[in-house]
Amino acid sequence: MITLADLLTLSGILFALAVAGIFLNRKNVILLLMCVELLLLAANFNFIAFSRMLGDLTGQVFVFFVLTVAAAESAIGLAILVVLFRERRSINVEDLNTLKG
Amino acid sequence: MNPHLLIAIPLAPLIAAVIAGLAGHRIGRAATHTLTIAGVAIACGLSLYVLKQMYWDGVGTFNGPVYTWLVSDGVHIQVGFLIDRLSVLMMSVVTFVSLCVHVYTIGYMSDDPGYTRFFSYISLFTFAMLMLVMANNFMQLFFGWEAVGMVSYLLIGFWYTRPSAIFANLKAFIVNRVGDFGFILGIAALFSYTHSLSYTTAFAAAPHIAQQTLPVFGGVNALTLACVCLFIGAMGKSAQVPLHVWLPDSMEGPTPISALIHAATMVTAGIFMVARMSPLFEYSNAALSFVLVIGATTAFFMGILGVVNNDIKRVIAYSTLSQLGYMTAALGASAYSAAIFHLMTHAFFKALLFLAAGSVIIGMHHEQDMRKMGGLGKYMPITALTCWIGGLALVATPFFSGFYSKDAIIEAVGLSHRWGSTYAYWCVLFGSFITSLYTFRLLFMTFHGEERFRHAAADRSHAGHEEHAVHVPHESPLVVTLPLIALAIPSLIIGYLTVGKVLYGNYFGSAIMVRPQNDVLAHLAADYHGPLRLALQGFAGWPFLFALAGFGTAWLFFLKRPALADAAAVKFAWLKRILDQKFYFDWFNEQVIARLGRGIGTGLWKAGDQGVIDGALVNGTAASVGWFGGVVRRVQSGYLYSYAFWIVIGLAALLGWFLVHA
Amino acid sequence: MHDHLLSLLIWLPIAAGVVVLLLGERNIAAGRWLSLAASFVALALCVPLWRDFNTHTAAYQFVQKAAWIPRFHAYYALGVDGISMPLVVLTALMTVPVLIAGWQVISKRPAQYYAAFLIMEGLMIGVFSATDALLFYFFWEAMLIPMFLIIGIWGGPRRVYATIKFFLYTFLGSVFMLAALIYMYVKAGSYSISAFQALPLTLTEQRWIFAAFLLAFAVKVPMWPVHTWLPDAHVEAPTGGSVILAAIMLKMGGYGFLRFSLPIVPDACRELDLLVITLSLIAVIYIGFVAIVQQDMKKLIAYSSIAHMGFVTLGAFLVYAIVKATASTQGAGMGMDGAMVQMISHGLISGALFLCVGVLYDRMHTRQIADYGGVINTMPVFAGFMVLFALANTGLPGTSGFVGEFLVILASFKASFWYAALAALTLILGASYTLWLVKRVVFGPVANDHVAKLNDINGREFLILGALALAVLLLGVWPEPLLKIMEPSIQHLVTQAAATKIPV
Amino acid sequence: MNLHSIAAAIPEIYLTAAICLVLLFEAFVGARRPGATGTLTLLVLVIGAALTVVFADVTHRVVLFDGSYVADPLAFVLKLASFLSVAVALLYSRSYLQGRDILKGEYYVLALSALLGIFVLISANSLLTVYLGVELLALSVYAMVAFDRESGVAAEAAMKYFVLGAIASGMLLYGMSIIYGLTGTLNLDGIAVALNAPNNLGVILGLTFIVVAVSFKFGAVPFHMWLPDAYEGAPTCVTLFIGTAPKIAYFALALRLLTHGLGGATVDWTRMLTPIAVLTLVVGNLVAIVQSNIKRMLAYSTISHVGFILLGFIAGTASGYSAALYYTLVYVLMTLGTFGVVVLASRKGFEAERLEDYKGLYRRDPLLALAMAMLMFSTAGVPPFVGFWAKLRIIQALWETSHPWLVIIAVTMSVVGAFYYLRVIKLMYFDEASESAPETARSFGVRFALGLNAAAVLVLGVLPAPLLDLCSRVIH
Repeated sequence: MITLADLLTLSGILFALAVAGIFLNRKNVILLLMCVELLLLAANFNFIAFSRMLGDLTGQVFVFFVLTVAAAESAIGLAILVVLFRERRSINVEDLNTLKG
Repeated sequence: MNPHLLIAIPLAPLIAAVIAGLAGHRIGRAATHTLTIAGVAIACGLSLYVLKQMYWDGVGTFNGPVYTWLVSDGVHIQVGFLIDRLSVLMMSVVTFVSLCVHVYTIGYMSDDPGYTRFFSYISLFTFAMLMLVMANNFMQLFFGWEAVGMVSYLLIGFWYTRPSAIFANLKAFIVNRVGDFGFILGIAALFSYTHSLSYTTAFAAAPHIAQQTLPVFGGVNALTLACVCLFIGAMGKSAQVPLHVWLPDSMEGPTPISALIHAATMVTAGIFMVARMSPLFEYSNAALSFVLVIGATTAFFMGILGVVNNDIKRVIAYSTLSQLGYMTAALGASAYSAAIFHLMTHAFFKALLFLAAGSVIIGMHHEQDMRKMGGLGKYMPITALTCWIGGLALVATPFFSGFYSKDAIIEAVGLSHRWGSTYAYWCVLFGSFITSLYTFRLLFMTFHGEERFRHAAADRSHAGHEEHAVHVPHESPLVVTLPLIALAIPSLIIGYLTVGKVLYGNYFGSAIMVRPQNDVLAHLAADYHGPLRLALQGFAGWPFLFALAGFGTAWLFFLKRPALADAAAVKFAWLKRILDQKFYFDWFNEQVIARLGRGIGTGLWKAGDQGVIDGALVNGTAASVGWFGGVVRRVQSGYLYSYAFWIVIGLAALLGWFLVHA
Repeated sequence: MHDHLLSLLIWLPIAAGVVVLLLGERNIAAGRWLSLAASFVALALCVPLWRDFNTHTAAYQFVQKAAWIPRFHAYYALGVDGISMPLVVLTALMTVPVLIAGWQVISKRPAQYYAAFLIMEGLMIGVFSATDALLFYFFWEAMLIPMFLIIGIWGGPRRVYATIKFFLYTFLGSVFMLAALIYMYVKAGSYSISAFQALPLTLTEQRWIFAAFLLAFAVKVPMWPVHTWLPDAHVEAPTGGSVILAAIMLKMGGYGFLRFSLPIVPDACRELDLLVITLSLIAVIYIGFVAIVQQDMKKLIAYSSIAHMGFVTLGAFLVYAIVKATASTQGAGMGMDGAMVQMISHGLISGALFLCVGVLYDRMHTRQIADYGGVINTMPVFAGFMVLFALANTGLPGTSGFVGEFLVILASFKASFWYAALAALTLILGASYTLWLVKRVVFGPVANDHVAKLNDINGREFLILGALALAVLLLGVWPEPLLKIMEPSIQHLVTQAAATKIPV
Repeated sequence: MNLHSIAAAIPEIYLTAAICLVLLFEAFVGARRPGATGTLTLLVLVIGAALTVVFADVTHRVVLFDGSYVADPLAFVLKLASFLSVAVALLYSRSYLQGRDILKGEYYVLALSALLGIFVLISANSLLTVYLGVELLALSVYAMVAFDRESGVAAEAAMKYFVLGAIASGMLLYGMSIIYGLTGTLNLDGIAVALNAPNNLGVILGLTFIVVAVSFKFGAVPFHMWLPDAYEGAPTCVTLFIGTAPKIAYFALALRLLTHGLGGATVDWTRMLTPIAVLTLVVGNLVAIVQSNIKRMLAYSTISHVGFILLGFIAGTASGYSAALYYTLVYVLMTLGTFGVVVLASRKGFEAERLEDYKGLYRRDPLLALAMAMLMFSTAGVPPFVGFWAKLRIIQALWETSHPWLVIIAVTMSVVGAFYYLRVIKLMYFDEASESAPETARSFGVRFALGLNAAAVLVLGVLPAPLLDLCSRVIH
């Protein structure tokens, strides 16, 4: 039987993976975007788990909204990525350091 | 007594001074000196009138306010006058000498561009001095005290382009301020017990204060502390050791000033003050002992310096120091009347000596070195004669005015049983030898013997100067000699005329208070049988014999065998050096005190203000804030993953903290 | 009219300043005359203030109260008592010479210069006449802005360092006072200074509030060791700025001690009075020594100001030591009287001295003492004034400089011999640094060609210095009119300071 | 539900329609007449403000859309302020955009959609609406930062902002999911009721994620790092935009989420915010001192102000929240002015970004310098300018709740802060202009607006009562 705790643990692991991915990844910006998706996924996982446990549909409705927003977010992110690549000819995270201090 | 009349006395010279000062260059020289002389003449006339009223008409003491200076915390501080026989005597002396000096100045300063300014200053001085002696409260006393100091400052630096003059006036002011430091503390000490600044309250409280102890220096008698502090003020003003250093230098001022301020009046303010405060000092034997010892020391040691100096004015200045020492010693022996009496006679003959010296200086075309004089008596008979009168008065030749006063002082000190009186007695007694020595040295070197001014002129011509003609000295004009004569007369006779009244006739009455156990003058009075007998007795007294010895020595060394003096100087070179260095007081003040003061100032400024406060604390804080900002900004490395890392750190820290503590 | 007299005094100069600013540099002639007229009108407004002042009450007079921030019980409340009224008059008085002194001298953005000083005047009068703590603080801080600009724009070569130092120093002090004021508002429910004075506070609270006040006022006075902004600010400021700084702004610190520290936190003051007294005496002696060795005239006078202001703080805080020594408050009022008179007098004298330096600086463009010597030969009239003010600065009796020092020394002896003795050292030190300055600058033979070419003061300068000289002498010869105004308020203050506010 | 009952939501509905309108207008007209879209947008904003005043001026709390939307006096005030702020920001932006050939309609559309996001956030009463508001605002702003496609730094800034913002969104969402799980509702009223009891570990876990997300949005340390980069990298007019109106939204976010929904956990989140606020104050001020780029300096200045706003929340009382509200509004007003000056001081081919570029600004443009000086003094918190009252209100709130150490830190840091504001004034007034510095923008309307802006800072400073009163009245 899959308990709530299992689901929450899984979502926690997903969240941790996403966060770790963001600051461990020092190469590709696209990987960052993927991690961000993973992050949202972790949250979604939580919502669904709780929704099922509570027997309340609003949580699942929330997830649909999140999915939609995530799509928009990816679109924006990729658009920025394109601009960035056009200007810098690189999508290396380590090259994104002209702004600092 | 009419208070308006009293107000007129100081006001007349003040108004004259203000007009002369502000409009002098516009109204012209003649108008200026007419105006100021009129002002002082009014003051003098009125003072003498008041003196007459008080002495002959039996008018009582006047003590009343003029206006309320301020009321603070319920304390009324008023400007007011206390006119009794002591103050009126001082007023008369001050205004009379001042009048003479005013007249003398017409001649002495005739070709000085600062003519009107000078008259303004001396009139202002007269005002200040009158305020000082007429005061009935400590505030006004302090006002007059400092105001005369201020005018003295201006007058010493009258020839402001001379570096030595402006050095001397700064020195005079600061040394006087050292005295005033004590003076104001003394006033404050009395005030703290009486809550009033009026003399009468303070005098009435004296026995009470004498029983109080102040918790300083392990507990001292409050009255002793107050009196010593007040006397420190007097030491500054009346140039007692070790605050005497300014007076010789003050001779940088024009000669009339040396006569008026630095001989006759201002420097005696300290003497006057102590006499005025006799109801206080009488209750403190310790303070009087202090006064006695300081006075006697000054009288003897400063006199010695007069023997080695060659500047005619400085010799007289050292003589003044020495005579002030006599007066102070008299005060210390509770012989206040004697001190005031000597103050009066001294005012006349010392003013006379200075003015005579000034006359010599005019005659010598502003040459002050006695080594370049000699034999002047031939050319300047009036000056020489009056100067001799002054000199004889100074050495206390019987019948001369100085005799009556000085003899009384020596006797009084001898009779005193106060701690230190033995030392003081020997000082004042040997002092009369010294007095005689420097006085006759001055007279001989100036008016007699070889006409050395001719060598001086010759030297000049050898040195390549074009002028070969010798400036033969000439007698000064009438405006100069007239005051000399006017002063010579009292120098000669005033002692004879007044000794009976002032010294032994209880002239001062309640103005001076002496406790019976201290009253040395009463012993003298018992032996007094008129001035004639006193003078005749004087010929047999020790002081006269010492003076005679001084005369003889001076005659031998400076007239008969001048080479002996030079030989002695070589033989006792170490002594000569000490004396030439004036006991190293100036050296100490300049090399130690002044240097230390500047050193402390520089140290505090550079190390304290600029180093620690500004450098370390203020700019240091600013710099470390900036440095810290620079360090913190490096955390913002520009790398995305580090930003994310910090977010996670923040999250983890919060989570960790709260989950642990929840 | 009397209800709005103080408002007029505050806003008229400010309004005039704004108009001058709007007239701009192109209409500077009109701007100048307008400024002068405004400052004279403000001075004229002080006449009814002085004349109709009731000298028998310690209560605020000429009061005006209007709602300002009703929700926070902050009022536009004005009023003067015997402590603030003389300072208001001093402010109005000193602004006039400052404006005249800049007449032909300021060529860089003169309209702004005049506007800045007029606005300053209004704000400073506001500080002295506010009876609401928030309004007080409002003016207190606002005043920094024109001063910051005055030093920064018209100042000397290191003006930027000086003005930023000045601003930050004073700002640092002030913000803690603000925190204390707000704290008391939270407790008292009102910003009225009287409410603060009536507010019971525990000793701990009082200590903290005392510390905050001390920081604010000590910086302003300035007391050692937070004084180092002053020499820099003075040296770099234009003449007018130095005058206002020394004559008025320093007084705000002293005023703050009298208006806030003593009556609001008397118990903390009682406990910590030795601190203030020690710092005051350090100011007199330490700073006196530092002043002696200064090479720059303005710096010397600036240090002299610090030493003189030491008497203000000393006089103000004598009350506790006097009570301790004599078990009576008798004499405490004298110390405070002395402090007040010293403030007024120092306002006149230091202002005049800075004007004197300004006169020289305008001609020689140097403030170094070494560049001068024998000025009296070419500028005798000026030298007369300079010597007079210098002597007044040494506390010569007959000038205003004496009165305050005398009263404070008298009062301090009641507290302790040592306080009096150390304070009285100013007689020696003050004379040393001031007259040595005079000796090197004024007296002596003509030092160089520049001095030889000096012209004596013109009518404009004569007018300013003459008026100030008159005031200095008048106050020295007859200070009673001033004392009479202060007396009831000072007595009231002594009662407040000697009382305890710790709730039982 | 009839038309009347949704009147309170008119601003959002109107704005949605207006966005479509502007988009269409841009598509058909904009290409031919550059700038027309901007004018239209301003018109839209003015009409919107008018409509808001007419329809949304509610005297009491109105809850709509099944409890997920709320309209109350606070929302009304915040929306009006946002309208005004966006309008002014767009007004100032125009010449800047023109100068860089990026005067495109999309900019205005993005600004309007950001405004819509702000509105949604202001009126959010459910976790869902909060999330949607946050994302709508954030996505629009990401795009705006990257708006100048020719600029590499802008793209870098946008990318950093985007990635970090996404992490924050993820955390917000994660926290929300936990709160949802524990309370069983998304509605903030419901959450408030459910969390009234003592809180368990779960709540604190969720709360921590939310606090981090809110802190991130505000730009509080150590979640602030996106802010300086985004401010510096973005085109100045975008910096101007993101520095102003969104702060109002984030204030609303904190208020709705923390004080209302999670009001039961006030003790916990104030304790979490305390170290964050202190760090924010210290780091913001210290690092601002060492900046040489004015946009970056102002970014750190923003961070320090965020510290003050958080202090208002830390007080945890209505007085504190109203102080924070007042601070936010005042901050927006001042930031509009300061970045307005930066925008106006820049010309085609010249970014007035370095501090040295302001040397002698007084000589070149007295009005601009005067406005900047007033704004700087105000930002430093010196009376008679409005910034003083903002600080005063925060300190007052802290005293009311007995936070002496926070008071001391706050006032000390305000002194440190004063230094770098003074430096700007010093550059403008005390230093001589460098030769190369070009003329500033001379368009009358914009300058007039800037003058008004600066004047408002003074007038509201001298007569602070109305705004202070308003801020106290709308918060209970």
